[in-house]
Amino acid sequence: MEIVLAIVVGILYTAGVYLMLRRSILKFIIGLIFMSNATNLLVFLSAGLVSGSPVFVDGEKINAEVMADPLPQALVLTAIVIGLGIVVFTLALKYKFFELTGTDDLDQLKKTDN
Amino acid sequence: MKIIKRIYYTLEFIGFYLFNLVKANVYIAWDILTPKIHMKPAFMEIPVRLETDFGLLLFSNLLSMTPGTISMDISEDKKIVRVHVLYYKTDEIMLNEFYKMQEKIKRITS
Amino acid sequence: MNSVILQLAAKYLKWLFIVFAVLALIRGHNSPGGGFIGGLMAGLAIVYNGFAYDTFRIKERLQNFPEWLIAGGLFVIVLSFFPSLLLGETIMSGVWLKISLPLVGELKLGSPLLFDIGVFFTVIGVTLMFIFSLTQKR
Amino acid sequence: MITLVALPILIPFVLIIGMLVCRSDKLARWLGPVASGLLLLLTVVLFVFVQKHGVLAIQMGGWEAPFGITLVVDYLSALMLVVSAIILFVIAVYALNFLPDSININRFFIFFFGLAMGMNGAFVTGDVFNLFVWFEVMLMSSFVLITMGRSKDQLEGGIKYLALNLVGSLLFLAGVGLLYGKTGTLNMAHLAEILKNDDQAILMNTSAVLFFIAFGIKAAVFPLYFWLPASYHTPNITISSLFAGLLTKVGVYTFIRFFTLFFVHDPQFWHQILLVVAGFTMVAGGLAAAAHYETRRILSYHIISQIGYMIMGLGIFTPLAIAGAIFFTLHNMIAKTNTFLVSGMINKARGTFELKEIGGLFKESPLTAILFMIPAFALAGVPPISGFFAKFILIKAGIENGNYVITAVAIFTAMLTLYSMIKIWNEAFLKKQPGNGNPGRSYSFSFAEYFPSVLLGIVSILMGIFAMYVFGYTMEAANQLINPDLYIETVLKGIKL
Amino acid sequence: MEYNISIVVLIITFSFLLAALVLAFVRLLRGPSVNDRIAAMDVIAVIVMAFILTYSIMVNKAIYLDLPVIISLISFIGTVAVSTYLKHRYG
Amino acid sequence: MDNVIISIFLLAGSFFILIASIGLIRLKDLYSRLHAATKAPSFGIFLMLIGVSIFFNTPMVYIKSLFVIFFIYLTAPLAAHAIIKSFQEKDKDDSEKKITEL
Amino acid sequence: MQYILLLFLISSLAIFILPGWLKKQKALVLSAVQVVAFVYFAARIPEITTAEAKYIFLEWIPALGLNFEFLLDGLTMVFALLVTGIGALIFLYAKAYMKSYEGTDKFYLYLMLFSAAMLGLVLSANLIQLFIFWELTSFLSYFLISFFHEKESARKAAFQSLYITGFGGLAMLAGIILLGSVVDSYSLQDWINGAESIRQSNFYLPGLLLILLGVFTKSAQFPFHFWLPGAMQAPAPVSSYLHSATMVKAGVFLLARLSPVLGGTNEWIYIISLIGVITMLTGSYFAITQTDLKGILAYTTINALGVLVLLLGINTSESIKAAMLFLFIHAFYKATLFMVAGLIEKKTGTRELSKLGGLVKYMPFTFVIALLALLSMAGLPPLLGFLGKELIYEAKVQSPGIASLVLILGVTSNVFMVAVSLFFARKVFLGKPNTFGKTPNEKGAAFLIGPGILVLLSLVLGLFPGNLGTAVIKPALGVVSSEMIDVKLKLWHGFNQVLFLSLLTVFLGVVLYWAMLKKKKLLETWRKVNSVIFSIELDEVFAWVMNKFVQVAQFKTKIVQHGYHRYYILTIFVFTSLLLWFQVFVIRSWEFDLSFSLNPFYISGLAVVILGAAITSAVSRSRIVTIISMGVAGYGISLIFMYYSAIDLAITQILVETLTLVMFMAILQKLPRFAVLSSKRTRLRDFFIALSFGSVMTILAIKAVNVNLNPTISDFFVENSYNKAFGENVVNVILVDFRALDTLGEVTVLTIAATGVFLLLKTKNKKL
Ligand code: NA
Ligand code: NA
Repeated sequence: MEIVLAIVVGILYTAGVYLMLRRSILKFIIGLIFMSNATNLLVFLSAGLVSGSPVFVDGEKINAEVMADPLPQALVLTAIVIGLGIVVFTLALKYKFFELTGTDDLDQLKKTDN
Repeated sequence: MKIIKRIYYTLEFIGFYLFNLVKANVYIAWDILTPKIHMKPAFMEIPVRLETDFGLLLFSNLLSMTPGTISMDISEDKKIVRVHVLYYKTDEIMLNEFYKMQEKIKRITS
Repeated sequence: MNSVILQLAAKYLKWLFIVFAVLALIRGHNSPGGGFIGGLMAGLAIVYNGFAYDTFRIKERLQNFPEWLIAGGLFVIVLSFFPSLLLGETIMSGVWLKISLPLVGELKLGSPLLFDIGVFFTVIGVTLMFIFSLTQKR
Repeated sequence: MITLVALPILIPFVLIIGMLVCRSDKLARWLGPVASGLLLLLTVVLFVFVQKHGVLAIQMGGWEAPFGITLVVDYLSALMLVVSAIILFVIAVYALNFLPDSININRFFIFFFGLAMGMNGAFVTGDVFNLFVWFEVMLMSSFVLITMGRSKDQLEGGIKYLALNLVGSLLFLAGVGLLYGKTGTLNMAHLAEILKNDDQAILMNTSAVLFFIAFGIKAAVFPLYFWLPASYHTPNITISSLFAGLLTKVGVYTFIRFFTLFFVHDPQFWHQILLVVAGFTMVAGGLAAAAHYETRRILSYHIISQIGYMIMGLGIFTPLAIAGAIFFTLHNMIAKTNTFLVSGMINKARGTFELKEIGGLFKESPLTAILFMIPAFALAGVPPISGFFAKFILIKAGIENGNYVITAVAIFTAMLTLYSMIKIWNEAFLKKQPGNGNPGRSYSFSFAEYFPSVLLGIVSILMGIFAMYVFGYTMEAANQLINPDLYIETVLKGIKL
Repeated sequence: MEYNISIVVLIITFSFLLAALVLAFVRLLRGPSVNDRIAAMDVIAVIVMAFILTYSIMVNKAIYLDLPVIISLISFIGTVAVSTYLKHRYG
Repeated sequence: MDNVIISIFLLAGSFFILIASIGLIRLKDLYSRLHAATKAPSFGIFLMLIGVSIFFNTPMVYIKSLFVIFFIYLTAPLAAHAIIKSFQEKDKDDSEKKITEL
Repeated sequence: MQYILLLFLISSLAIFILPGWLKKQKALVLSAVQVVAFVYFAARIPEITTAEAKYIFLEWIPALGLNFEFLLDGLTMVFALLVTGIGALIFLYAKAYMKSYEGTDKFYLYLMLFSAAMLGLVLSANLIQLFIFWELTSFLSYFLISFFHEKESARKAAFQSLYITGFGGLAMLAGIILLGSVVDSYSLQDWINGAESIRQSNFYLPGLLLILLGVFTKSAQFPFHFWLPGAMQAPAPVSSYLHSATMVKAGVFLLARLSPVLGGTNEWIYIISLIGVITMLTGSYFAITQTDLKGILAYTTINALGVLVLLLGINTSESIKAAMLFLFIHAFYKATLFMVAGLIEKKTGTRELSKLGGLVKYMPFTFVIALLALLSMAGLPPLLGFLGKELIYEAKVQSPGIASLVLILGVTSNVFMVAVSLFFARKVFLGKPNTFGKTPNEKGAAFLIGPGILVLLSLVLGLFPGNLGTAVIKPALGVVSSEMIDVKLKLWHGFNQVLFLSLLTVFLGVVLYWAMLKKKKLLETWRKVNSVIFSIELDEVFAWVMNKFVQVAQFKTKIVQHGYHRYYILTIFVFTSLLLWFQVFVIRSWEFDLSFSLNPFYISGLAVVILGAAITSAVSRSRIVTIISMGVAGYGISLIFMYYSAIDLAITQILVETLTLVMFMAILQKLPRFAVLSSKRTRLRDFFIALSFGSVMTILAIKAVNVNLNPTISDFFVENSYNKAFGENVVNVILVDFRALDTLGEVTVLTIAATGVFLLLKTKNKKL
């Protein structure tokens, strides 16, 4: 199963990178979200997968069954929330930029380079 | 006494709601699964006879979940509900039905 | 959207959301939920409210409300460090208080919960600030 | 006492809250510098402790390593903390006079301390994922700072800055995930211990690539540096200065940390590629600096060029070379910030950063000239200011280790540096103010305006004159990095204080 | 939890849901109006809930029910948001 | 016996959800699609929740199920309403293409 | 002797704090300091001739081999006396010369510091220390040359000299480090002790070449000589100090210093002699064609430097003796002539030969002084110059191997020098007087003190050279050639081959002078021919190179920093993909379990839906479809999280996805429509780059799952979540307890993002 999910990761990365290479800033942001999702999934996946056993311990009882690895879950959760902050800021930035310049075309953004 | 009555009406309303629910869904399932689709859509405006906001909400809600109607909008003054009707018969028949619903709601919300 | 139906619903939904958000927060240590989830839910409730009225009314009444929420949340987080400091333990160590209550049973209150509460308020504030900024009339 | 280790993170955090609540500019103007001064004091105390104990570590929340998050301060961290605290302090003072009215100073300090928090966190954390979090804190603060003026240029620069850095962040996160997947741990010391004894450690290389790219973007090495020249010159000079000294150096720090502590299993590949990248970085940055006539652009490209030296030290990978890289980093943080500060003063005096429109400053304000000269000479490697020793150590290390090509490139780049510095000096200071005798907006600076630059200048000179101590510390740091046993032991087994 | 739901039932349920998902997705892709797409998205949210319910039975863990509670609460907010945007009809 | 009941509820529920999706595809205009998309999925979830409640048979599950049903029945009409309202204010003009193509 | 340096440093800074009456006489103060130093050194002459050299060691950075080591031996003495002695005179001269200029404080500061640096250089017995002082002289001379910095030519010349000497200096540093690594020390003594191993090591030749690069640039050897004429932009005191006795002699000093270590090999002899000869010729040849007073002097300086380098290259005790003596001679006459040139410029307002003439009428003393100095330069008796020339010829006669060639070239070069000297005297002082703006005079006695003393010295020492030989030259010779030979200097050597050569030189020189004077057309033609043949002036080449370099830099920068943002991103991904694919290829040995299964089918189905959503989102031209598809993919991912036991995660994902959707919608009204902006080819290319990255990430994911080097640390969390942290939801416990610090950072990110968004979007008058 991991292979299928690894492929999903690849697909998400592909979509993300492809979108990031577009000229529209909006598409760039969407690409960013895809890539962010891909990365989260990758982190989640690479520790190995266990289905159907959420990591809730039942009081002091020793748990016999194999539990999923809780650590990547916590990491990804953190990453998702951080990603939210970043995405919204990026959106706001894009919004403000568009308001000022009226362009969404990344190729128009050449003023600060030369 | 009033409370018991209220509880009774509420239970009755729930039953009514559930019945309509099942009816609505069976109807839709049937219509969708059979090759021919028997729909006769129309827009209608229903005068509101309810006083409370909660009642109004319940009514518009009920309309959407029961067979053939979806509430589209409530006028600003909360006097008219506009609905989309899927199986239109006549204004009279339909309005009657709607008033009946409103009565039931009124009994539990006023 | 400025729709009567949505506004009618918002009246009740808002509180429902908040109740559930608080539930998610306080149950979070033992079942799904926690400060983030609770905070996001509460934030979304207010967001919905804004959409229903097509304006974000709260903003007009309490201009700096989100900011106070954030600052308050962060402050609670800082507060949660003090028990461990006062007891001379490593900073951010969990300090727990067990209270036996009738009916409810044993209740465990700890600094990590305080921490989570801080997160909760911060996240609400952040969500509000986001949406208020993005939707303000320009 | 050990709580001290956590304070570089927690104090800025508290200050962020304070600044959020603080609505009075007056209070902020007072609180910002004083708090940064205290932070500096704290880092110095930490450094003294490190001198006493070698490595300090705290297990946050009392959860023993490798399970909880460990904060570690060794020589390298302590040095970085102290030097960056100096810069923070200086910028806090500088901001009082050089921040434009359009930027609210109490808001500025929110992000300023956010940056401080993220950076300090990155320096002290001993946990890979935690490092990611601090990077994000730092990055987010810098995003806001760079766009604070809300001008078109700033927003454009901000978008580029943000876009490329976010790619870096995501690759970083992916690297952390893969690392955890393969080793089952996040603690750096634990990672080092696992990989030390594992003959399969070579499998880490793919994760290392991701870190390499991520840090490469942060540190602005070739060919990943594009965001820097596109953005560093856009914000207010206070903010540019803040970035110039600090941001890329955090990338360098993590480079050094990761590639000495646990990515040490494939030296042939990594050291080669580090050297190649270092060489291209030096030359590309140096050439571009030569091509420009706007002070901030020159200085921005110059940052890149100098990053190359730091990476070169890591690539040579002898204790001396790493000491050189660290020395270079410390020196560069101070001197580079100072050049930006002075260029801000030039701008204040003349209203422009364009060299072609400036002149006559030597005559008009000799003190400003000296203030520029010190960091410029430091960067150009004029003895006995700090930069000479940094370059000397690196060249010595390069030659003694037989890395002739990179050494030659380094020497060539030194000439490029000299060229850029002389260009600014010639144009802004020596030549007559262009235009028919119009001296522009003449401006005499107050003590408070001079102070930041003076302080940094003194630090640069002291770093040169007392190079024996600085070198001693960096050598100590390098030895700790090359033989990380003490680090590992302290983190995993704790220390008694 | 002495019940043991036949795997066949679960598979059929899953198949129904998957088919529903695909169909809804097709509508989402085809439009033609944005409103159709939103409607499809709304249905997809319900399908997700249904998935979770079925799955909770399959693995016999009631804890999964927390998810539908939250999805049911918030999924429509997206719908309202998108609709609001459409109403403004900005290009 | 309970097994069978649960199974029936599950199947029926997912069936109604499938109906909704088929309706989305088959029906010709937005209004009729919305009729399908509002009523059937909610009902499907309703049925499935009954099955789930019986299956787990704990108070907590009952409470949660009730909440889910309550929420869905509260929000589904709102969503439908929002969609329709926004559709109508566009004067039934399918201007998606006009909006997005350049 | 380190205290002398300290004294210099303090006195140079003290200028700024002197009380008013003393400040007026700052030049005298500094001159006095120089005298003190001179006396200090002179008093130690007996010590160096009799006892061991005086050596002081101060620890600095021993780990780097960098310590302060001062050494006062015979060689140092020669230079120390020159630096301080001439220094004293220069400051006297400067007092008069600089009177009319602004910013003299700065000037004296630079000059005194320079003097200190030069002294430090010659006193250094540690090569890195030496290098430090070496660089300091370069930089200080930069400031001195650019003293009139508002003139572009001055800035240009200063930059040129700094750039060339700086470059040489760095090369030299590399050479020092390279050779230092052989004996693991930079201490001169260690180098001398380990001379044999240095000469035998593989690093010898590269090290030598690198050091020579430093020497040649500093001492203005061909082809780096061109910075020196340019440097004449400096005020006259600077030229007479730096370019006669000090700065340019640093290279010669280093050659002499290192001669015991590196000298005597064939490489040494041939390379250095060759460069020396060429430089010598270049200098004398171009000296003739100059029309500017200081230009002439600059080229004659180049000639002298060539001679010195040549002599040290020949590396016999005779040649070294000649070199040591010539150091003095040249310093004396050249400092004099520079001072005179400065005086003339000052008094007449020009340095052009054609505008000068007949000055003897107005400036008789100056004429006498200049004439004597010129005679010394021409090598005529009874001046010290004659002695020098004789010794040089002697050395050349005895030079191994290439004697005849060197001799011929040497004579040729000296012929030019004789002619130039005579020409100089004739054109400036004799002939009919030109009309000047103001009548020249000799007011300001201080002008003449310096040159007068030097010329007097030249004359006295020429007549009675014995003491100079035994007291100063002999110890120096002992240091350089490490054999103590007696140095007996006398004016009269008797009739021999050398005397014949001298006579021949003088004769030819006079002939040449006559030709230049009388056949004006000849001179004109010569200058023309020169300007055709040598149309490539090296300083123009330098300027051209720098110019081209900037152009190339600009071109390259435009190519690399082109501004097309997405190509930056593209570069990053291509680079990353390449590295990753390479690593995957290299480390393909990991074992992995490729059990491909589509079970459970609903997850596979989900994968398909996510795929569809991703594709739709990527290619759709409708913004809303793109965004909604993104949301669908997000929901799908949340289901995956849910399926694999991450409930909190799934919930968070859904909440965040919804919130993101809402945020998008909130601003979508103000965002532009999509348009097809890139061509099909571009899109295809981008797709393949994306695919390459995506697929390599897939491989990495599979690899991470299959490789397990260590049991995971997570068991700890599961075990202790309830027992120690009192929570059943392990993920939440990790977030708020085990790894609460992460959460702290995360909350900070959110806070900053929110505040930032607010600030970014706030309307103008709103204050937060
Ligand atoms: Na794994
Ligand atoms: Na693994």
